[in-house]
Amino acid sequence: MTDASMSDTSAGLSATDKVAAGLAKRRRKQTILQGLGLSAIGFAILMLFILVASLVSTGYKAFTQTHVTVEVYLDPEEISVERLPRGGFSDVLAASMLKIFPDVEGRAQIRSLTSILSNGAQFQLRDMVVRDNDLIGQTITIKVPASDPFDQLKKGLVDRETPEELRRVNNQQIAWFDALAERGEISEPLNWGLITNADSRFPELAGLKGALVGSFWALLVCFLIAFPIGIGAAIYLEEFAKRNRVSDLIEVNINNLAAVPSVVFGLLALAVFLGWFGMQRSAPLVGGLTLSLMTMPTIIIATRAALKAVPPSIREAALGVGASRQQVVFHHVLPLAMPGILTGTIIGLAQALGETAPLLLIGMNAFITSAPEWPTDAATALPTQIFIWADSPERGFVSRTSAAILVLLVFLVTMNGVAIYLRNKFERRW
Amino acid sequence: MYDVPTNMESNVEQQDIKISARKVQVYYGTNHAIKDVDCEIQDKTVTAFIGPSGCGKSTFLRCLNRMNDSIDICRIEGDITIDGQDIYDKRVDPVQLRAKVGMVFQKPNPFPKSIYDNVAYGPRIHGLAKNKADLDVIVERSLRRAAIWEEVKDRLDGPGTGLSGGQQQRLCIARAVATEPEVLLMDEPCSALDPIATSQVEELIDELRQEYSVVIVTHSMQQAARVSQKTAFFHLGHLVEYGDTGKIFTNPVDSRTESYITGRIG
Amino acid sequence: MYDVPTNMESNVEQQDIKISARKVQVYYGTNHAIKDVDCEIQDKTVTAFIGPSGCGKSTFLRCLNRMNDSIDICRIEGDITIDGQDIYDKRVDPVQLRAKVGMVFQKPNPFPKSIYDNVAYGPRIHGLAKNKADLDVIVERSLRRAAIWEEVKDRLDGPGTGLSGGQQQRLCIARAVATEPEVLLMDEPCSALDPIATSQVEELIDELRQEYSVVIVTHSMQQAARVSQKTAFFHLGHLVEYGDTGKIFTNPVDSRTESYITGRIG
Amino acid sequence: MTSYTFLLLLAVSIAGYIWNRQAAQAVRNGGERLHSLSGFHGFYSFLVAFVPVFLLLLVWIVLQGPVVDWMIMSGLPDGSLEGLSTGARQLILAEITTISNGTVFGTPDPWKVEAAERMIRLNQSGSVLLLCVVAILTILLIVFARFRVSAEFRARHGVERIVSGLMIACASLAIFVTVGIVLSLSFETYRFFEMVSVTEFLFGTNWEPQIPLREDQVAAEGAFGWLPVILGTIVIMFIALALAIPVGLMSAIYLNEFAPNWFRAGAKPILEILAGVPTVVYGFFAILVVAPAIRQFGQSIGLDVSPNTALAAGGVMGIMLIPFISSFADDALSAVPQSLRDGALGLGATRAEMMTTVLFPAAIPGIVGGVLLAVSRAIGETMIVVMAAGLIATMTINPLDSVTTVTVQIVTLLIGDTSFDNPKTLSAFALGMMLFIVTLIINVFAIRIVRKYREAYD
Amino acid sequence: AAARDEIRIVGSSTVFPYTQAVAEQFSSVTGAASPIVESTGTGGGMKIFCGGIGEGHPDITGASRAMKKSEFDLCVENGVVDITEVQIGNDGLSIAMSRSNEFDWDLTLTEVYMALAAEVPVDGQMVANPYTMWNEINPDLPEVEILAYGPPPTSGTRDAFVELAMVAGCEEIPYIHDMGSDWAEEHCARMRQDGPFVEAGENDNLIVQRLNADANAMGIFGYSFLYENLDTLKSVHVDGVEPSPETIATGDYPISRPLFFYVKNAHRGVIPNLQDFVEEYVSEEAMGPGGYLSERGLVPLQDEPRAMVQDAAMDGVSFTAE
Ligand SMILES: Nc1ncnc2c1ncn2[C@@H]1O[C@H](COP(=O)(O)OP(=O)(O)OP(=O)(O)O)[C@@H](O)[C@H]1O
Ligand SMILES: Nc1ncnc2c1ncn2[C@@H]1O[C@H](COP(=O)(O)OP(=O)(O)OP(=O)(O)O)[C@@H](O)[C@H]1O
Ligand SMILES: [Mg+2]
Ligand SMILES: [Mg+2]
Ligand SMILES: O=P([O-])([O-])[O-]
Repeated sequence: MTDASMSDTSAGLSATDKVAAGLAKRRRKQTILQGLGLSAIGFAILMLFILVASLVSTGYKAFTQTHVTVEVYLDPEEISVERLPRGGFSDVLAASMLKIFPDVEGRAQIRSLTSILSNGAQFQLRDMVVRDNDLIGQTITIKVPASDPFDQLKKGLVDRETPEELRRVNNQQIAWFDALAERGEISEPLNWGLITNADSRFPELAGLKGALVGSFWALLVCFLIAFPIGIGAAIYLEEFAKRNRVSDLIEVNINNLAAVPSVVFGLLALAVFLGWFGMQRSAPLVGGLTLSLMTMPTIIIATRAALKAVPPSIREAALGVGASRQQVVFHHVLPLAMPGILTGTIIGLAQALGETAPLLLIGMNAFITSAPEWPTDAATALPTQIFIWADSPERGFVSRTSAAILVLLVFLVTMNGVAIYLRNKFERRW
Repeated sequence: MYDVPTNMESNVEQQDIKISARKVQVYYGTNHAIKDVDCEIQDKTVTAFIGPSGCGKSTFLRCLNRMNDSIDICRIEGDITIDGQDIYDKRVDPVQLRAKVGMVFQKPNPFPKSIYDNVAYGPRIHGLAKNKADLDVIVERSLRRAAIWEEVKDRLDGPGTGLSGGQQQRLCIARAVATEPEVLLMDEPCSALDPIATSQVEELIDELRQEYSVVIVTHSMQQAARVSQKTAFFHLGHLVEYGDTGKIFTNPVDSRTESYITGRIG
Repeated sequence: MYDVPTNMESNVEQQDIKISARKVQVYYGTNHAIKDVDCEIQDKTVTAFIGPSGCGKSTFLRCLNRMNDSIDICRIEGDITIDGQDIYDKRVDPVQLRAKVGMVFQKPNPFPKSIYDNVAYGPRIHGLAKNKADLDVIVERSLRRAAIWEEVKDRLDGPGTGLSGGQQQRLCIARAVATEPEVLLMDEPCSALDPIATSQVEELIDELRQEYSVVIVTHSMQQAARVSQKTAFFHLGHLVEYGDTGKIFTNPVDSRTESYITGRIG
Repeated sequence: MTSYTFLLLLAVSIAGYIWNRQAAQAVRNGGERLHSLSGFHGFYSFLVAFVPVFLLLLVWIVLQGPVVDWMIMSGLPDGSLEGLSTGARQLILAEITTISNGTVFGTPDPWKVEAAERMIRLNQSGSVLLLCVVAILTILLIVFARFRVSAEFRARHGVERIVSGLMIACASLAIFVTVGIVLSLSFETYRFFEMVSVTEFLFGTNWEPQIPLREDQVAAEGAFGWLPVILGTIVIMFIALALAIPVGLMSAIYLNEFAPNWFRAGAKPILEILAGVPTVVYGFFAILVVAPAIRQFGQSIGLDVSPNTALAAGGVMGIMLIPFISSFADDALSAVPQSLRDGALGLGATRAEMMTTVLFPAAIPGIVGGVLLAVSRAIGETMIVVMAAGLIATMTINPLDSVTTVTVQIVTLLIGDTSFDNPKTLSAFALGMMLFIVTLIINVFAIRIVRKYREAYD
Repeated sequence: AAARDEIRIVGSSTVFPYTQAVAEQFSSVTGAASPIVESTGTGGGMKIFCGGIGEGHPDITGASRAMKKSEFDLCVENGVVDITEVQIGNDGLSIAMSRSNEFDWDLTLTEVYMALAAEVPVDGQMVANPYTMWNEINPDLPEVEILAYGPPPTSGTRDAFVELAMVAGCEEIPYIHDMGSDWAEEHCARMRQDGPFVEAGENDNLIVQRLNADANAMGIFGYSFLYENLDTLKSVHVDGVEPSPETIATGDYPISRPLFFYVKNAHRGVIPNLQDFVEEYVSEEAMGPGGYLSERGLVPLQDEPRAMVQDAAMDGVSFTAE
């Protein structure tokens, strides 16, 4: 009864009324979808924000470095042109510290005084003298990095309340340091060394130059190999290969390569590049080759998906005016697929930039105090450098690790910037 | 029944055979779309394909320049020769074939490029222009022939996809004639055109006929009667009747043909 | 000049005004495509838009259900009201508007889904069918009304994109009528159809007119004369003349209208 | 020297391009109709010269060192190598090389100095020879190409054939890599299965590779049942995907349809940063931020949560994978033709309905690509789990427990104390191999399913 | 082939920081190409080191335990016959906790064993370790859960811990003692797998940070890490002895081990600067008391053995495994 009457009334409703009746619900659904979407993005961005914020909060301190200004008399007795580059530079530095604190005596005391200056100070001085021999015999004022514990002290990372024996700096040293600060000899300029120095055991000297150059070379190699080969393979598979067992096999293969753990690529590189071809361990060239093996499946899969999305009518149009299949692909399909390809490239290279595991196996986690010049020189990469620093006991590396990650992210953003610009240019709806 | 222009009869002189199809069968998967079609298309002649929607006109047309190659599920049997050469022969380069046999598609499909580039594309890849000036000339002439020059001359670098439906259709015609094919296949080229534009395109067809062979699919009997010298009537995948236009429209042999042109079957 | 059916005059009685447009301007970027158009479209009436290709028919049509919203560079000024309500008002939900004002596009655009799902799409999202059986009924009826049932009834779950051009067009008509809109905008719905199919669609239009309002863009004067009660003639973005179809075709006021329908301007 | 050679090759090839192009143009200006564009004639010359000579250059560079070394060693005075092990021979070679580079320690034997001088000469003449060979060959090839210029010559076919060949080579590279991986795994895997039975490995539920590394090391018997390890991998993969797929898809949908343009232009690259954050950093994030938070939360509601939860590792991995899904899906959605959007909107679909019922299915092939990549990454991701997941294998699907993954085991077994004659190290290879096979099977099924699904749509 | 002009060093992660310091000092002072130091773990280093002689193989490997017979055999097999062993000092394995933990921890080795072993004797029977709380082992200990982060089975540190703490602690139990030391080695070496012992990977800093987050957790790592983090961490005394440079040097602290590096003598005079590098490593400024290595937590050798080591290192005395 009721059923019948119900259906009667609803049958009496016009379509417009039915639409209107359902509309509130549908609008709600849309709002929900929109809300979900926004919260999904919000979540993802929030996570990134938390990551970056936590990095910044620990890392920002590494962007400055405490320096000590000292007046040095380059005593010709200690330093002579003949004995360069060796010579008593540390003694000269000690002497100038002693001039400020004349009442310090005894070997141990003097050592604990000079430990305010970084171990690199003597080499900085030496390099100046080597560059200009005439400095010998003069008194010069130089600004040298303070050693890590004092850098920490200046930045307030050392709690002066902790019992003395638990601190790396004792009360006497703090007193000296404060005295220096009062004389205005302590400054905290921007830490360019973080980018211009190579790695070092001493946090105050350690920099990312080697890792930056290493990552640059590795990624360049990776890009030069993975991008053309990936696109070539994808075009072949998507546009030219006949659908048969062989192409299926290749397809499955490529998808499978994407799932191969990155360590296994490291193993492969170890066996092939280092073993067979006898390439150098730790070389960015090898790193780049290894990373390109990892990146290639990503680019291939992305490219294929993008090619697939180009509507067939465009292909027909081009074929119809007598373009060859390669011309169709290179003139029409590829440009339209470019946004997708670039997305794959961006993500693939981003991954390659952040990848650690395979580099560990080919020795790109080495400690090297000079930056590489060529892709065949031994080097580290940014993620392995981060890995090494994160594992270093010295306190100064805690903030430097975060800073290094931030530098890597900046590197990543710059690198992606170009690709994203291109992608936006290529993107259009048709 | 239809006004067949009187000057036409005189045109129906025996021309060389340009395209000849023997026992052509086309299957889309299991759907048998073209059944046993034999047909000879003459040079310097306009041939019209008519028939109800879905009877296989487009399909057969697309066989003539191997456009069906790009549809995975499509399978073709039988022989089609152009100038005596089997176009499905392995040695035939479909690219060259398509340069020779141009096509205007049923649904206008401009490239997502500028209007200029749309037209210039064919001449560029075929090296028809020596330099930019040459190319400009070709583009302008093609657009004029397709009766769209006036409308687009100020926006040649605007996107081809930003045109109205009829403009897109004419752009595609311009694109096809720009490469000067020997045979031009036109799949309902005037479906989105107003009467004036239609008559301009018909003029173009008539002009092309002086040198080339034109095949046109149309739903308008008037149009078929106006422009074509030969007419082929398709029905349910069969080529029911093929002959001089005048004869088909005035005195069809097959009863189905008659029913169709008098508007009784669809 | 054209045969205007005699029974038509009697139909031109004053109906309620369904859509009313005031001083509508449309710009594509800097291109001023619609200029100052005033127009009132009556309920339970078929209105034909005619005019040369590129004159702005499709553009104006798309204004009526806000389809131009989805073109970034398109800007619209002026007022359009449907049933007295301004459709560009912020409070108007374009979804409801479009459910009420259905559309058949100039280029057939079936979804890459099965034929059945193409037609069932609208009823499904609007909740017009209670159950599967209901839906089956709606789908069949819509396909029948669009005169394509016989051709596709055996392949309802085949892809809609695998149809011939004319079949796709009819599928899109079926898809549009399945949601039973109050106003149906049809942009050259018969451009790819043979005469029989065309007359079937015209019958459908006539049937729809009993309850709804239909706007049809066409290039065929004959068709306009056959199916419409009101005709609007567009030229270069202007609405040149609007009035009873009989009057426009027999006794146009504007000289441009006359030139167009006699085939002198394009 | 080699870089000069390369530059020479490049320069000559480019010259060949120009030469041929001009020749073709001349033919054309002579009134003949060319089969191929003059650009193709030029490009043909370039490819014909560059590709083979470049390959030769590569091979030469790889081989020159060993050949010179061999010549030096075989040219040493009789008896100087007698009774020496290969290592010692290598060392002598190294010493000679060092001397030839100008570093001399003490007073080396005169025959070593002599050999060093010979080495310098050989290397120099090798480089000169290479330069000559490259120059002559390249020139010959471009002359050959030049002679082929004629109106009928199908230069486009030539070019396309070469390009095709190059593309096929690119595609088959994937096969070579696979073969390489299988080869580099299979030998050790075989040895592993000689020591541990296949059934124990496949069906054992206990993974404890604590056995002695050397005969003289103190440790205990090990167990090699991989089930808990693969189970752990699967658990973590599901957790990661359960986070990444919905978040990624929702983000893509929002970005593609609802977000204003400026927002999309900004948010998409920002999300992509997530893919590039070093996995080590995610590892820290998981351990130091996420895991304690989960543990605290769990304990506050009375749950027993281990310090290394699968949830933390998987969740953080999911964050990393978000851009894989979001960016790929966004691109795929953008690629759907406008006419389909119009079609749906014209029927009165809400934008949400258009998205979910038309665009989304039409974009499925592209989206699946992204999801497949994400799945693959989730299985293969190493560093996050090495740091954040446990090392101890437990047979559990409780996300609050600690699990280990295949990759974790591989890394810990390989990095560190390794020796290749005991099942402990070898098990890493077996795990790698099994993972390879499992993903292979997954992929075969994935392709089948995707194909089936796709057939329904286009 | 271009000759290698930098020294290559692999080996133990424990020795790594010391080698790094020497390498840096060495290249700064002499201006020589910077040596390339990789941390591969002791065993991994041995494998690469023993791969052969020649440029493709490293010159030095660090080790946190002496080279084993099996490794030496591998070396010999590959032609690496002439090796010099250099002991650079000692390292203690510390068990550390956060300073925010109130209790003064002092454990015996047996208690360590009882807390962390897979199987323990209960009533004359080896059973799966039943203890989850410290006070179940010794009522004097606080009632907190046992939770220790330790090195993975792949590291030399784990080797050392098992040998020096677990097995030793095990053997002190009368029941085990009676079974003989072979039996003990076989049965006492397994760490428990049921939760209280967490294998924490190779990154010791991570363990430090986790200890700071959880006051009741213990961490097992090299003394140098404790030394750098003394302001937040404190050591657990073992058998009443606190780890410090003195107690480690004298051997009073029971869990301490020697650190070594091994030089390939065939490479001296071939690889540039190798000899000078070794000289720098064993110089007083480096490994002597108050040398820069001791500042990083290395426990220097007593004077007499140190002098012997220095001479042996410079002269390249050949080493043969026992
Ligand atoms: N998306 C667009 N972008 C830019 N300009 C456009 C766009 N769509 C149409 N136009 C221009 O607006 C004008 C009107 O186009 P419209 O599509 O309304 O014409 P029409 O009357 O439908 O013509 P036809 O009969 O050829 O379909 C034309 O000049 C056209 O080029
Ligand atoms: N891609 C395709 N896949 C499957 N079937 C197809 C495909 N294209 C066409 N068909 C079918 O083949 C038959 C012939 O189609 P064709 O396109 O040749 O018709 P037509 O004569 O051009 O019709 P119209 O005048 O409507 O364009 C039709 O039944 C159609 O449904
Ligand atoms: Mg057709
Ligand atoms: Mg239009
Ligand atoms: O790296 P290890 O010293 O633990 O072997």
